Amino acid sequence: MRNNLLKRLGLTVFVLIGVTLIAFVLMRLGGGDPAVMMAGGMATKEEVQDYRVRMGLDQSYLVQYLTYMNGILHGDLGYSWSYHTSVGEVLSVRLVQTFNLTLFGFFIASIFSMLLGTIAGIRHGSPIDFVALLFAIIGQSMSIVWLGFVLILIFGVQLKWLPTQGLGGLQHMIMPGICLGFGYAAVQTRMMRSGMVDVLKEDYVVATRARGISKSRTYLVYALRNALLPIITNMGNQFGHLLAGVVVVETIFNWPGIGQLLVQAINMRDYQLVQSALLITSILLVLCNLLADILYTVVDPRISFQ
Amino acid sequence: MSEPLIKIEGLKKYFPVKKGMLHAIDDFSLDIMPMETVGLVGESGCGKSTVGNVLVRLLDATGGHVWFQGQDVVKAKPKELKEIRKKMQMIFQDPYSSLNPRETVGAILSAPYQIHHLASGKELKHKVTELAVSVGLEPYILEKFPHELDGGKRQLTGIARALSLNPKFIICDEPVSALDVSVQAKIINLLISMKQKMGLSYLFISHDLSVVRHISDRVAIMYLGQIVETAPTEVIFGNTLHPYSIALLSAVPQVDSNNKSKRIVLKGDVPSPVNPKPGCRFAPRCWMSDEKCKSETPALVEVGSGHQVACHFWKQSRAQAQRVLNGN
Amino acid sequence: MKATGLLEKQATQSDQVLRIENLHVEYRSGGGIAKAVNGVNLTLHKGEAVGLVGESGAGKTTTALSILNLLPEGTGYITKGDIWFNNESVLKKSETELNKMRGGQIGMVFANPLTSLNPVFTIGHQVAMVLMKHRGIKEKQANETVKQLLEMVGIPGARLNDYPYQLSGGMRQRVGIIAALACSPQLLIADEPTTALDVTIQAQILELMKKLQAEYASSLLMITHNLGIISELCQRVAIMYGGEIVEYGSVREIFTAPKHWYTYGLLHAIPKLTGPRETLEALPGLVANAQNLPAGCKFHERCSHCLEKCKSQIPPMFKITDNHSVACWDVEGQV
Amino acid sequence: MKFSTLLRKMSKSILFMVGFSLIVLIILTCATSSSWTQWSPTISKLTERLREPDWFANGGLAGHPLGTDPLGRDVLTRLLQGGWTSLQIAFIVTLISMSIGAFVGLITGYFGGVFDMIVMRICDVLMSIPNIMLALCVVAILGSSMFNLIFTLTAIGWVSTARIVRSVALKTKHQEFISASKVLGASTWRILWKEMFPNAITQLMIAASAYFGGTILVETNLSYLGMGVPVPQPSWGNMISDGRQYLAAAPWVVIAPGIALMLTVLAFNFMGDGIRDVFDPRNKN
Repeated sequence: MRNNLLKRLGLTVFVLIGVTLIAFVLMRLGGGDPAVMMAGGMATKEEVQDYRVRMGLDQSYLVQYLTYMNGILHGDLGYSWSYHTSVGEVLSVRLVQTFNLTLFGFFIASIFSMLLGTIAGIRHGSPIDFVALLFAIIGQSMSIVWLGFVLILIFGVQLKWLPTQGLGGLQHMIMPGICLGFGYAAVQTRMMRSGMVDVLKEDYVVATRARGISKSRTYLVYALRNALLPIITNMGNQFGHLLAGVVVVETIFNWPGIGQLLVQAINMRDYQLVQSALLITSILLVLCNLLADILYTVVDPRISFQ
Repeated sequence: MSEPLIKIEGLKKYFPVKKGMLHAIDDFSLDIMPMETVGLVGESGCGKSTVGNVLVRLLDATGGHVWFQGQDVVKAKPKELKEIRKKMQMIFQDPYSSLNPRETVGAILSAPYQIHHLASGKELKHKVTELAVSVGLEPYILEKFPHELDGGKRQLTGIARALSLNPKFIICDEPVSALDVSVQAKIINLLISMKQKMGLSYLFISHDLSVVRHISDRVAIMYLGQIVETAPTEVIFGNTLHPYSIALLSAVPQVDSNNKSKRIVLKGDVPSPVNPKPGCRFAPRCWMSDEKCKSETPALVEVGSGHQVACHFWKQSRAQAQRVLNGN
Repeated sequence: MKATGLLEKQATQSDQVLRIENLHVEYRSGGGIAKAVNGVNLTLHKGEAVGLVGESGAGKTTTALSILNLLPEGTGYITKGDIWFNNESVLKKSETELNKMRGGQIGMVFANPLTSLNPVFTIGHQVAMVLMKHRGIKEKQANETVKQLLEMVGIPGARLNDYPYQLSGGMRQRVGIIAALACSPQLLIADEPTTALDVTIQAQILELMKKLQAEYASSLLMITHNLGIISELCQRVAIMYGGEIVEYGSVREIFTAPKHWYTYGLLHAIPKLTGPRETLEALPGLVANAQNLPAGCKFHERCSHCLEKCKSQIPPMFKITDNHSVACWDVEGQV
Repeated sequence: MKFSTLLRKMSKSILFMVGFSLIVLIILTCATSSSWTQWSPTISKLTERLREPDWFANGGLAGHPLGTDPLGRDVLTRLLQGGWTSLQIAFIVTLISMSIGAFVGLITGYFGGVFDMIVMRICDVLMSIPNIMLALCVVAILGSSMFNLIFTLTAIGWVSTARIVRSVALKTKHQEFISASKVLGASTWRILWKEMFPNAITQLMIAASAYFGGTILVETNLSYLGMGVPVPQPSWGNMISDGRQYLAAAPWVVIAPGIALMLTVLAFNFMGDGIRDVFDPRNKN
């Protein structure tokens, strides 16, 4: 168990180094000189060169990368030239907002999908099962952008129930949260349903009932735990899709999180900000996968010994 | 006597596992004569299937030799191996997984001819039909997919595939254990008649003692990677000497309703042969083990014509067994 | 014959544990109907061990699940007949009563010990839950009993916190057995309990079952395709084919002088461990398919003694001796 | 499998039939639209801007059945031709990613070893950056063009396919029919191509139909973020995102492409669900 975890952590570090490399190389491939961007269109050649030196762009790529990595190891994510402050500062404010939104979407979607999926799985073939399947398949077919617009149109423009922009109370979170969690809920409902259907066919379910345990207890205590296993492993993966959706959803609802920041930073050619934003999201994603793995070993006793 | 068709000498196969080395086969020697059926019996995990896989080089041996018509299979190069495999085939245990679910029976049976460039076009079709009929499959089955057939027909397909290249030697790895009783008899009868018709030798791997007794000329009993006793069939079932063989035989429930015989029940489970200690591997479960058994590995000694036993106390075993049974 | 049947029923009703009457079971799915059980009659008395023999698809497991009223929901249906346990109809029991019966009065051991134990709960809990349910005791108390039970079947009591995958196949099946026997049920149903096990482990389990059945004095319904096991464990045996019992009687009589050609075929298809080696007689054709059963005797297509009558009329049970009856037109004249 | 069996199985799977016919219909309509629509998808006509849908009241295609957009272009025309763009992109991306993925998956799964390790670590890295973010960066840096879009989506897309095929290869590798093939003396190439690959086809096709739909959706997202198909060429993605400002005044501009897109993806998902019934020989009906 401990060895496994250490191995996973080692892999994680490797993956994150890979991410920094990709981010670094990507930003250097493109056209558009960040020094020119920073210095402004009116700047003279000398001023641009001055900016270039101050931003460290005159050095070789290797030195730039090593400097960047060195900074990360010391907790310094670099300096954002578009915000004129440290990347860490910009990101930490945004990260909280993204976190709020993602967790909110994740939780309502998880609870909803697990409930619906469980019921549909138990009542396999019934009308509610049909509804669940329909929801699952439509949910997977909908564009997040379009869903966002339609939500705004109905609840914001027509009914005027919910605010369509920016931060605020809980009501500000409802539409972006639903928009974010919709596709995820569809996938999880489907998995939960088929997981439940499969588990209920297992010998041990009949065996449990043959010992006199009531149907509801068998399903909800003894079968549910088994059906949850694949869901938990999938959660980590699905969280990745959720984070991907964040970029779009934050932009639609003008939610000042990391996703929106990333889009702005790319447009500004703010190298270090983009690199670090990518890195932070990857860390989030990788951590979630790790968490799902650990959770899995807790629920499934077989894993910890293998 | 003629030369053996297969000569296995000191064969070893170890697998690295977490806690060390798993000795799946250890110092395994066996000769198989032309036209002879040798039964290889043992419980799961004793290494009997590994023996089969090493013989056809699905696995590479850790040590030892396998001589097939004078050629060392263990050291054969890919080209030589391809030639050897024309004469040495295998029938698999699970008729569900031994046929590609994506191919029709016809395509499965054509493969050997295509691989060795023996036939094509009309001739191929003709040969495949002939082959199918020879094992008792109706030609219309060639159009079917494996899942459309019952277990018996699937196993017939597997047998036909093994016979396609006119081999001299076939390894049968539990060919009937997944089948229903009535189908099992059909497959066994086919294997026996094919042997006579084509002059085949079999290594018949099985855990079912009754089946092995029925089909084999000679039987080798395996425990944890080693042969503990080998003898002609009549001898081994009539005059069983190794304590494990005795226990194994007495464990089989028999239909004979008059004889509710008492049995020697072995304690505990079959241990796994990871980093085996010196001494007899059966000693921890043996009902007559001694200090000597724990320190000295018994060698396989000749105790009668063609009868070999690996036990320090083989002379006492039968009398001891009788005592245990009466005392029970 | 009917009259004697009735008399027999009244005379022995007091010590009857289980009576299956004209049981018919169908599986319906995707428009197809599989007639798994077609008119099974079977009676079990107190302390008696009866074997139920047949090849795959003969309807053995379906019969067992019907006794517990646990056929797969939405696909398995009992269409005719009834099952009486302690002279109460199992089919008319409420779910609460059924749950009391299952595990409390009838225990069941399943074929595959790996799949029939829940992989994510400890073995201790899976035995204890039976005790908690039927004895109404707390887990702590139950665990003490579980420890004793484990020790009884040769597993150290401390292993009650182990998970199924940590045990060997033989140990898992012992757990399955004590879970079934924990509440001293009157009837134990064992569905191929040793099929997945090695010969020497099978011997251990068989000895254990013999011992426990004697100790608990429960009746045993032993389902298997292995005639040797029946011969060792049971007094009476029912041979099933195509969802029907084709021959029924004492083990000794049926195995020495089988009257149904299917039983004869089965006995001659198995190689023996002793005696001369004879050529095996393979039964022609395939096991009857429950989705497409032949008319008349279900076995007639594979039978070497098939009469005209066999093709259209289902043979009734002919009584040969007090201890032996058979459903075959071929013996009609001999009775 | 015989063609007639295939047809019979197809016609028996309702899911597959619904999905498949819908896809054929959509593809045919979109592909031929340039020859029979009355308006130009790209030329703007400001006098006609933001006309409400007149649903065929004004002489069918001569009017604006689905209204006009902020630049006065006919929404229906743009919808059909934009659809063709989106479908083409999705098709090319899916085809290339599936081919690469299948090849890589088979090789890594069968041989294992160092190559497998390296490729799987690359997959790990690529999968630990949310794919839209990665695509966003790449397109932003390379500049937004059709080619760059396709390149980017392919570069990310092969990963999931490779994993699926690899897991099939790992599963079949130890099955007895592979051993049987080896014992018969089959070459590695034959084992990979004739024994293993056919067993991955069903999975591959399911993955392909899911990925086809997924690609259309990602294109929408990228378009919205300004990195999709460059204007004025219409695509469903940029049609939806362009309608953002006129959401209240002219909802049809957004709703029409959204529904078209949903129907298409839905059709692919239906087909994906039905594929198992049709292409798996184990399925009898």
